[in-house]
Amino acid sequence: MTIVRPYGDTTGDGMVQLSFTLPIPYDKRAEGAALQLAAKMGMDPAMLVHSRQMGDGFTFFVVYGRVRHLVDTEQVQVVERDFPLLSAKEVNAAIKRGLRRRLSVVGACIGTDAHTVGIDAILNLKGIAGEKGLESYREMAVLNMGSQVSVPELVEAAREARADAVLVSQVVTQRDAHLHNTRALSAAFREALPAGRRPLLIAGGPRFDELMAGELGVDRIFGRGTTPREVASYLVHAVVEGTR
Amino acid sequence: MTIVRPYGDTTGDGMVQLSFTLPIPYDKRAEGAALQLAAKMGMDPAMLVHSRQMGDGFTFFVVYGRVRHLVDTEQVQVVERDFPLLSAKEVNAAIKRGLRRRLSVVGACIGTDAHTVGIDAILNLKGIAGEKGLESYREMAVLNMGSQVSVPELVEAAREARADAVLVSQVVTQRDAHLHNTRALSAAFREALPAGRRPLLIAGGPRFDELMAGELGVDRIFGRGTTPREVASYLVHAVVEGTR
Amino acid sequence: MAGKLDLDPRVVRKARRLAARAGQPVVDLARSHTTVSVERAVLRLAGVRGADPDGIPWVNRLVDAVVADVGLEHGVSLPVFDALRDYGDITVLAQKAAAGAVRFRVPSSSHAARRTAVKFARVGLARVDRRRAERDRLIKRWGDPSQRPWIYLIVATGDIHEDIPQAQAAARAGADVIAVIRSTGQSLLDYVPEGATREGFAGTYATQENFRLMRAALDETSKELGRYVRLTNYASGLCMPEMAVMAGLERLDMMLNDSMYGILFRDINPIRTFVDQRFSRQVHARAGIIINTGEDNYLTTADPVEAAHTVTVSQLLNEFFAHEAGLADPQLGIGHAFEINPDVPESFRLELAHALLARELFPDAPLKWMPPTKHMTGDVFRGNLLDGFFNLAGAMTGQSILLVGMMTEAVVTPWLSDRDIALQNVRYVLGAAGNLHEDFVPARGGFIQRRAHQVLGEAIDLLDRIADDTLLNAIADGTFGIMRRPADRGKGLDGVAAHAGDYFNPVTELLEAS
Amino acid sequence: MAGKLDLDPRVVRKARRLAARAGQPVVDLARSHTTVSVERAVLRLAGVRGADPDGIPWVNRLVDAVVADVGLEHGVSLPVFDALRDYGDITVLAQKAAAGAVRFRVPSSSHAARRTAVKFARVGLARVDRRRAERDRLIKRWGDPSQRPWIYLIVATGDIHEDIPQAQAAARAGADVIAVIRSTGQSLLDYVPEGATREGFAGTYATQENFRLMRAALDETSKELGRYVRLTNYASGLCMPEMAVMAGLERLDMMLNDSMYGILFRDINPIRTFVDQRFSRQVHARAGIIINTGEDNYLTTADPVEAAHTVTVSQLLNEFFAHEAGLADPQLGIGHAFEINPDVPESFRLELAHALLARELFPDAPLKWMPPTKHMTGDVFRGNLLDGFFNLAGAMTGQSILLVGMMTEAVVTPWLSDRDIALQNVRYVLGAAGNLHEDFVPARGGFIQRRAHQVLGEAIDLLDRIADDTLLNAIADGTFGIMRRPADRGKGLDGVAAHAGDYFNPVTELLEAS
Ligand code: B12
Ligand code: B12
Ligand SMILES: Cc1ncc(COP(=O)(O)O)c(C=O)c1O
Ligand SMILES: Cc1ncc(COP(=O)(O)O)c(C=O)c1O
Repeated sequence: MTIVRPYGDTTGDGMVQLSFTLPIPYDKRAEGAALQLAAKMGMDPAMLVHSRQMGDGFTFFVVYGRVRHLVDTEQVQVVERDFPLLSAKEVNAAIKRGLRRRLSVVGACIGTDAHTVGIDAILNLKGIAGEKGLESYREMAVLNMGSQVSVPELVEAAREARADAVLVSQVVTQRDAHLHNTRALSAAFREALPAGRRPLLIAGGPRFDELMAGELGVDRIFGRGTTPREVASYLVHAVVEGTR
Repeated sequence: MTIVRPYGDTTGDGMVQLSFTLPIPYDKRAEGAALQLAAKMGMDPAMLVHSRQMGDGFTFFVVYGRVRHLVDTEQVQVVERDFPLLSAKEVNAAIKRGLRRRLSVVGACIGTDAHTVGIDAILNLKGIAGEKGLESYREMAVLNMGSQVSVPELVEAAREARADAVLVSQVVTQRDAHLHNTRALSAAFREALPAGRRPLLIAGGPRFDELMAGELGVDRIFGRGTTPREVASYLVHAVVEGTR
Repeated sequence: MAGKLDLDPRVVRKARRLAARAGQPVVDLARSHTTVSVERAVLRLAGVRGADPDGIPWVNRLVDAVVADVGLEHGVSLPVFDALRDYGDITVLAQKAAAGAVRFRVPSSSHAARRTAVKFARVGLARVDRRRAERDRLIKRWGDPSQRPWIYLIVATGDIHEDIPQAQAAARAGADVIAVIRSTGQSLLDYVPEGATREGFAGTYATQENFRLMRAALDETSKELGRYVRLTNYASGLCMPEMAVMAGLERLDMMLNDSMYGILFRDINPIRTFVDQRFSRQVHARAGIIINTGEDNYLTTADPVEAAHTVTVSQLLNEFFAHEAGLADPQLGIGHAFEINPDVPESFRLELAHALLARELFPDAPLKWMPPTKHMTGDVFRGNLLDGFFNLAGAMTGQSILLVGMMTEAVVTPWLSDRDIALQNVRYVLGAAGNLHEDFVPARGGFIQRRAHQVLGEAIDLLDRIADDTLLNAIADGTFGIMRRPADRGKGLDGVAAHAGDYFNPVTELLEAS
Repeated sequence: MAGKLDLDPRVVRKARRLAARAGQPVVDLARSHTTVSVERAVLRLAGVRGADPDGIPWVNRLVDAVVADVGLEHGVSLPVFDALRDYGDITVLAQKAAAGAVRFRVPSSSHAARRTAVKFARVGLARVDRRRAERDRLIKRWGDPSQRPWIYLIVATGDIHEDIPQAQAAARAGADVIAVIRSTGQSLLDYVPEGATREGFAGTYATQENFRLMRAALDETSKELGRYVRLTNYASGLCMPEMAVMAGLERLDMMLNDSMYGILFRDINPIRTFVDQRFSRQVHARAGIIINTGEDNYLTTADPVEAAHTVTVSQLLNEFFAHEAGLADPQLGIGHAFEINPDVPESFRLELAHALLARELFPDAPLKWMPPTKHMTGDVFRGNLLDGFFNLAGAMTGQSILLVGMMTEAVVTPWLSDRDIALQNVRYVLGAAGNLHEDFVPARGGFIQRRAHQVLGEAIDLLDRIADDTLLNAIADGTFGIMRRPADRGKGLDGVAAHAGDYFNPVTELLEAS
C-alpha cells in the first residue's frame, strides 16, 4: 500500500487531533479563528471540542477532525541505514584489517550544552539499551571531552588525537541552538584542516532532522534512540571502508 | 489586530501540537510518512516527538512544530447572537404583549438518540448553569417528549400542540447521525405543513456546526454550552417579533 | 479488603432486609406475568432460528400468530407444542404460522404438549450447559487474567468486521473483557436483528451471528495469548430475555443487565422490564454468565454526591433480584462509577468512600467500576489525568472489573489510539500503585468512614420509604437518576400479560427446578 | 506528618553525626580559602556597580587588577579600601584600576582600610536587611499562599520582556513561586552580565537588572492577587557568591543553591564550589532567602532506585553545610525528585517511600519536590498523567514546594498552554486528594517502611565510608550522579587561593559575628 490516510476508528476516516493557542481572548470569534486555522491545515470537517482562556489575551483550543491530505509512503524521504549493522567483534576486526591501527574518536557536547547523557550513552562503557559504548571496542581510542566544550578546544583536541571521527551532541534546541552550534563546528573544521585530514563529523541529539546533514556541513546525523552499535557500524563503513 | 498566529511561548512562533495514527507499522519510513502529513498540514519545521506501534499495523504519532498559516480574525465566520439577551421577565412580557397567548414549544430527542440531558437542560424547570429551563417561563407551554421520538410522532405532537417552535436535540454524531436526523426532521415538517403554519425548527447538540442551519433546513442551531435564556430570547426574537 | 470502613454488620443486615421487603412485590409481579420477549426467548431456546425476508425473526412471527389466536396469557408453549405435532420442525411451524396457515389453541388436555415443550427446552438448556462447561474448560486451559481488576474495553465501530480486529488488538494490548456496544436504536426494537451486520450507529447490532463471530475471534486470540478473553454484550432493552438466551447459546461471558436501566434510560415500561429481567437472570444464572448492573448511569443524570445513596439502594435491589433469580455472588458484577465533579473539594476521597462502601457491602461480588464520563470534556489532556485517578481509585478500593475510560469520552466513540493510551494509563497505575491499597487505611471516624456511613444511612432511610410505598411508586417519583417513570407508561407495555391459571413455560419450570 | 515510617531517632542522629564528620573537612577548606567570585561579591555589597563598554562588570576589572598587583590570597578588601582613600568613590576606583591607573598594595598598617571596609560592608548588609524586612512586611500585607505545597513554576523564554508577562500570567493562574531559568551558558561565565537582557538560550540571563524588573513585576501582581508571589533564581555556577549578593539586594526569595551541583553538572572545580558555596549561604542566611538544593539532578544521570541513598546522603550534607553557614531549617528547601522509571513495578510506592523519608528526616525544612523529567517522553498524554501522580505523591507525603511538571518536558521549554494544563493538573490533585495523606498509613513493616529503612541504612553506610575516605574522594569516584570529578580538575580552579595569614574579608567577619 502506498497511499494511506490517518486512522481514527475506520479505515480511511482521516481523523487527527490538534491543539494550539491563539493570542486572542475567548469568544465565539476566537472559536471561529481556531476553526479557520484547522481548515487551513486541511481539516474538514473540524470539530472544536475544547477552548479555554488563559490570562487576559490567550485561548487554548483542542480540535478533532478529518484531514483531506493523503500520505504517499513511497514519497517518504528518510535517511535509511545504508550500511550493514555489525557486531562488536566484526567492528574490531574490520578496523584491525582496514586501518592497522586504532580508530580515534573524539566526542563532546559543544556550545553551552551540558546534556552529556546522550553522548555518554554512545561513548562510555556503560552504553545504552543493553549495548556497550564505543569505549568498549578494543580497536577504538575514545576521548570523551564532556560538556560545554568550545569549538576551538574541540578542534585542538581532535588535531592532537588525530581523530578519525568527531562526535558532537546537541540537545538544547531552543532558538535553534543546535543548528547554530553544528554549523559553527563544521565551519571551524573546514577552516582548521585541509579536506584530506579532516575527521568525519557526526552530530547527534533527539531533535535533529537527520536529513539536514548536508545543510549543516556534517557527514551524518543521528537522532532519537541511536545505539552505539549503529554508530560503530557507521564508523567502519565511512572511515575504514572510506565510503563517506 | 486582525492577523494572528498560534503561540507557543513567543509571539509569532506559530507552534502547534498534532497527533494521529497511520495504518502502517512503525519504522523509519513510517516516521517519514508522519512528517509528510505534518508538512502537508503546513507544519515546517515539524518535530516528530513520539511514535508508538499499536498492534501489527498501526502507529501513533505526536508531532510538534510551527505552522506557516496566518489566521485572519476578520475573516472569521460565526453565528453571532443577532438578538438581545432578555431576562425571564422580559421574555414573558414580550410574549404576552406580542402573541396574547402562551408560546407553544415542543421538544424531543429524535431518531435513536437517547441523550436527554441537553434538551432537559433547556426545557426542564431545573435548567442548567444557574438558569431555569423554559418550563419555568409563565408564558410558555412546553411539551418535552423525551428520547428516541420518531419524526412522525413529533410532527403529530407539534400539530396537536400548535407548536410555535420545535426543539430537537442530537448528541450522537457517529456516522453523521445528527445530520441525517435533522434533515429528516426538516423534510417531514416541510411535507406535513404549509410554510405559514410550520413551527420554527431549532436543533441543538454539542457537535453541531452552527453555520449549517440553512443546509439542514432548520431555522437555528445551538451548540455546546447553550443556556435556556439564550433560547428563550431567540424565541421572542424569531416567533414573537416574527423576524425569523 | 473488608473492614476498612468499620461497617456495623447489623446495619448491613438491616439494609438487605429492607431491600428484600422493597423488592418482593416486584418479584411477585414478575412471577405472575409474562411478555412477548420471554415467550420468544423460550422459542429460541427450543430451536426456532432465522428470520423472514424482511428481517423479522420467525420467533416474532410465531409469537404474534399465537397471541393473535389465543392471547399471551397462557404462554405460547402449550399452543406451539400442541401445534407442533402436525409439523415436526419448529422453525417450519413458525414459517407456516407466519403465512397464516396455522390455527393455535390452548389444548384442554395439555399433557403431551407439556412433555414435548419440556423436551425441547431441555435440549436448549443442554446446549447452554455445554457452552458453560466449554467456558470452564477453556478458562482452565488458557487461564484467567493474572491481575485484578480485570481490564474491560469497549468496541463500538458499528461494523462487526471492523469490531473484530479492534477487539483482537485490544485483547493483545491487555484487555481481559471486550464489550461490543450496541447500536443506538436497538434497545427499542421489539425483535432481534439477524445475521452479521455492518451498519450500527455508535455501536454494533447485537445479533446471534455477531455474537458467534466475535466469540470465535476472541477464542482465537485467547489461545494466542494464553489467557481467556471474556466477551460482553447487553441483555437490556425490549428483547432482554432473548439476548440472555443468545448469550447462553453463544458462550458470552458477561451481560449488562440491570433491573431498572431500561425503565429509566429507555423509557421501557416498568412491569415489562421486571418480568423480562427475572427471566433473563434465570437464564444467566444457568449459563454461568456474570451480569453487570447499571448504577453508573444514574450518576450521569443525577448528582453523584447527592444521589450516592440511590446507587447503594439500587445495588441492594439488584442483588436481591439477582439472588432471587438464582445468580450466585460471583456472578454479580454490581456497577458503580467515578462521576463526581472533579471540581468538588475532596472529590477523590468521596469517590474512595463510595467505592469502598460498595466493596465492603458486596465482598464476594465482582464489582464493576465505571470511569468518568459526565465531567469529561474536550480537554483530552485533563481527561487522561482524570482517568488515571479513576484507575487509582479502582486499585485502592479493590474493584474487580475496570471499565477503561477514554480521554476522548466527550468527543468520539473510542479511536484505536485512545484505547492504546487508556491501556497504557491502566498499566502504569496498576504497575506503579496497584498495591497501594495496603497503605490506604482510612482513619477511624475520619472523612472517608464518615462519608461511607452517611451514604449507607441515607440508603437505609430511602429503602425504608420504598418498602412502605412500593418500588414502582419510587420509580414513578424520579427516585433513580431523577427520571420519572410511572408503572402504566413506557414502551412495551402491550407485550405484557398476567398469567392465566394455565400459564405454562417449560424453561422457567426447568430453571426453577434446578 | 512525622512518624509514618517509624524511623529510629538514634539511627537518624547517627546519620547526622556522620554527615558532620564527612562535611567538616570541607568546611575547614572553605574557611581557609577565597575565590575571585567571593571577592567580587564583597565588592558588590560594598557598592561597585556597572560594567565596562564590553559588558565586563567593574567588579571583575577591579578584582583582576588587585590580583595582578598583589594576588588573591590576602583578599581584595585591604588593597581596595586602602586605595580608596585616594579616590572616594568605589566604582570610580574600579574604573581607574581597569584603566591601569591604580597600583594596589597590602597596607602594612591596615587599621584604617579595615575600618572603611567594614563600614562599606555594613552599608551593603543594611540594604540586604532592609530588603528582608520589606519582604516580611509585604508577606504580612499580602499574605502567604493558602495551601501547601507552594506551587513553583518555571519561566524560560530567554527574553526578560517575554518572561515578565508569562510570569505574571502564571502567578494569576496560581503559581506561588516563579523561577526564571538561566541561559544555558551562564553558569560557566566568570562574570555576571549587566542590564536587561533578551537573548538567552533556553533561559534568561541572571542579571541584577533582570532580578529587579521581575521582582517589581511580581510585586505588582502580588498586590493584585493579595498573595505574595516569590521569585527564584540560581546561586550556582562560577558567580555563585555574587548571585547571592544580588539576590539579597533585589529581594529574591529563594535561590537554587546546592553544595555539589556545579561540581557534578557543570564540571566546576570542587574547591572553588565549596568556597563559593559557604559564602553564598552565609549571605542567603542573612537575606532570609530559602535555598533549594539540587539532589533531583543526580537522578537524571544515576538510577533513582539504586542511587536513592545518594540523595539522602547529599541532603544530609547540604543540611550540615547550610546549618554551618547560618541557615535556619525554614530556609532549607532540600530537593528531591520523582524520577523512577514508571515501568518499574511499585514505582509509585517507591516514590512515596523516598519522599516520606525526606519528609521525616527534615521535618522543619520546606522540602522541594521535583517532577519527572528523565522518563518523560514525547507522549504528552502519558506525560500529563505521570505529572498527576507526581503531584499526588507530593500531597500524600507533605511536600512543601512543588515544582510543577510539564507534559512537554521532553519536547520544548514550557509553552504558555503547558503551564496552564500543568496548573489545572495540580489544582485537580490538590483539590480532590490534597488531604489523602490522612488516609495514607504505610503498614508497619510493610513495603514502604521497609524501603525507607533500607535507603536510610544504605545512606549511613555510604556516609561512613565518606567520613573515612573524605568527601572530595567520594566526588572524584563518581559517588553522586555517577559523575567523576577530581578535586584538582574542573573549571574555575585558577580563581581559588588559600588565605594568607592576613586575609581579610569584612563581609564574612560581619556575617560570622552576627
Ligand atoms: C537529564 C536532563 C538534564 C540534566 C543533564 C545531565 C547530564 N549530565 O546530561 C540536567 C539536570 C543537568 C539538565 C539541565 C538543563 N536542562 Co535538561 N534535560 C534533561 C532531560 C530530562 C533528559 C535528557 C537525557 O538525558 N535524555 C536521555 C538521553 C540518552 O537521550 P538523548 O540525549 O536524546 O541521546 C540519545 C540520542 O539523541 C542520540 N544522541 C544524542 N547525542 C548524540 C551524539 C552523537 C554523536 C550521536 C551519534 C548520538 C547522539 O543517542 C542517544 C542515545 O540514544 C531532558 C528532558 C527529556 N526528557 O528529554 C531535559 C532538557 C533536554 N533540558 C532542557 C533544558 C532547557 C535544560 C537547562 C538549560 C535548564 C536551565 N536553564 O537550567 C539546564 C542546563 C543545561 C545546559 N547547560 O545544557 C530542555 C531543552 C529544551 C530544548 N529543546 O531546547 C529539555 C528538553 C527539558 C525541557 N523541556 O525544558 N538537564
Ligand atoms: C450522559 C451520557 C449518556 C447517558 C444519557 C442519559 C440521558 N438521559 O441523557 C447514558 C448513560 C444513558 C448514555 C448512553 C449512551 N451513550 Co452517551 N454519553 C453521555 C455523556 C457522558 C454526557 C452527555 C451529557 O449529558 N452532556 C451534558 C449536556 C448538558 O450537554 P449537551 O448534551 O451538549 O447539551 C448542551 C448543548 O449541546 C445544548 N443542546 C443540546 N441539545 C440541545 C437541543 C436544543 C434544542 C438546544 C437549543 C440546545 C441543545 O444545550 C445543552 C446545555 O448547554 C457523553 C460524553 C460527554 N462527556 O459528553 C456520552 C456520549 C454522548 N454518549 C455516547 C454514546 C455512543 C452512547 C451510547 C450510544 C453507547 C452505547 N452504544 O451504549 C449509549 C446509548 C444512548 C443512545 N441511544 O443515544 C457518545 C456519542 C459519540 C458520538 N459523538 O457519536 C458520547 C460522546 C460518549 C463517547 N465518547 O462514546 N450516554
Ligand atoms: C444496564 C445497561 N444496559 C444497556 C446499556 C446500553 O444501552 P442500550 O442497550 O439501550 O443501547 C447500558 C449503558 O451502558 C447499561 O448500563
Ligand atoms: C542547584 C542548581 N543550580 C543550577 C541549576 C541550573 O543550571 P545552571 O545554573 O548551571 O544553568 C540547577 C538545575 O536546575 C540546579 O539544580
